[in-house]
Amino acid sequence: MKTKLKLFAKARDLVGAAELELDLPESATVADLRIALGEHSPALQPLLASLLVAVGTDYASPTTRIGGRQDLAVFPPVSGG
Amino acid sequence: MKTKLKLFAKARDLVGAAELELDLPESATVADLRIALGEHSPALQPLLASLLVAVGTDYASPTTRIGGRQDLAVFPPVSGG
Amino acid sequence: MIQLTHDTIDYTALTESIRSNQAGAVVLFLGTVREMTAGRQTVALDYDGFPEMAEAKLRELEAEARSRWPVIEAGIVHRLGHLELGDISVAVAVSCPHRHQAFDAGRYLIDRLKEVVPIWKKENWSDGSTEWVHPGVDNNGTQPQI
Amino acid sequence: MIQLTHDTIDYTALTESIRSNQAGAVVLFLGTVREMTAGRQTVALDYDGFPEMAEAKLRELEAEARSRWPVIEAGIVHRLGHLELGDISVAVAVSCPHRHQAFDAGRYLIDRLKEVVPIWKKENWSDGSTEWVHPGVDNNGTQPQI
Repeated sequence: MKTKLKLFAKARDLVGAAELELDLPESATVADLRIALGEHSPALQPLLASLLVAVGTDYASPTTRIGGRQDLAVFPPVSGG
Repeated sequence: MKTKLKLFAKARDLVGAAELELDLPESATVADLRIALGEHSPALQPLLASLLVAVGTDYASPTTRIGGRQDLAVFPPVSGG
Repeated sequence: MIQLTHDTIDYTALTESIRSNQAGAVVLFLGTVREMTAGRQTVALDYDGFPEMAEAKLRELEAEARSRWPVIEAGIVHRLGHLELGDISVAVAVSCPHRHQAFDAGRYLIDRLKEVVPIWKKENWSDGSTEWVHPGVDNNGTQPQI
Repeated sequence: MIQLTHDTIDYTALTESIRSNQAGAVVLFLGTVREMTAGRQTVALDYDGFPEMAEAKLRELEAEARSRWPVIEAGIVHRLGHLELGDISVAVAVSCPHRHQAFDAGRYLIDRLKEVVPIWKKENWSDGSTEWVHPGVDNNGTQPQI
């Protein structure tokens, strides 16, 4: 299923895009997204393990199903303040 | 010896004056001042044990000699802020 | 007041908005762009953010603070975009009946903000290089050895 | 800036005076006149002070804070005279490289101010009575039973 996600900060720079569309099964979890992202953008590889995933405005847990969602965001650890 | 002191807050109100002159021997300490103050102004009696004494801009220790000083201040516990 | 802005933060307006006759204490925290970090010289910072989620998380943090301390009013403003040395990146203001409550609540809000609010800063070092700050991820983007 | 004043405290000017490119954190504390204290309603406070000694003690407190934390700049302004509900009685501002230093130094300064600086407040209760606040001394001026 078409799955849309926003990228921020270094993740966006490494992918070279602010948004991305991946094809994921509906049952796909955060772990599956990580694998798919690494295959789509090998430049993300070194950042992959530390990437955070949000669904809507909440952090996704590792088991959250995210396949087909249009409101995902993927980003490295935050550093505001 | 003529000993001058300023009074503040409730101590001033109870004595009814902002400054006071007492006759104290040169060897008089803070404890002696307390006794002399209580005799001079019986209204101060209930506050006497908690009064603080300053010489110049420093708190006096119980053994500081204060007889004859012109730069004494006497006041109850502080409550600024 | 929960706000993200690209403009200079008006911390006086924020502070006035959280003052109250019910409060004896106001604590304001300002984060400002510091020149030296671990011996390296910064000339500017760029802040990126995910606005919808950042605002939602800031509202959650305010609710968390209210559940822990008798907060009368609280406000958080975070700036995004390009900031020069000394500029204010974030302002947290809180009013409480007593001072230790206000200090604790203010510290909690900025500590938690730095943990969960999706905002990121990029260092512009004096040697001309730039670098995203991602705690726990080293400069090459690899996970640090533990 | 160490100052006693009978005028409204300009905490923005105080805060601007302690900001620095060397600081990543600014903490401002404001004490404000609270309406309710232990269930009693205040309508105003009168602050009395011993100015020369108060200023000397505030300078000592600033020096103490600098000896304990890497304070870049610090300032304390205390108001004297008649204050209405919500008015600011004291402002403490401090800048440090990191935020926990600034929170700790700011809290230390206001805690110590309340212990040692010769300033006193008189409550003007809503029932028309007035009362000096002298911690450790009860309302009749006698020492409390321990």
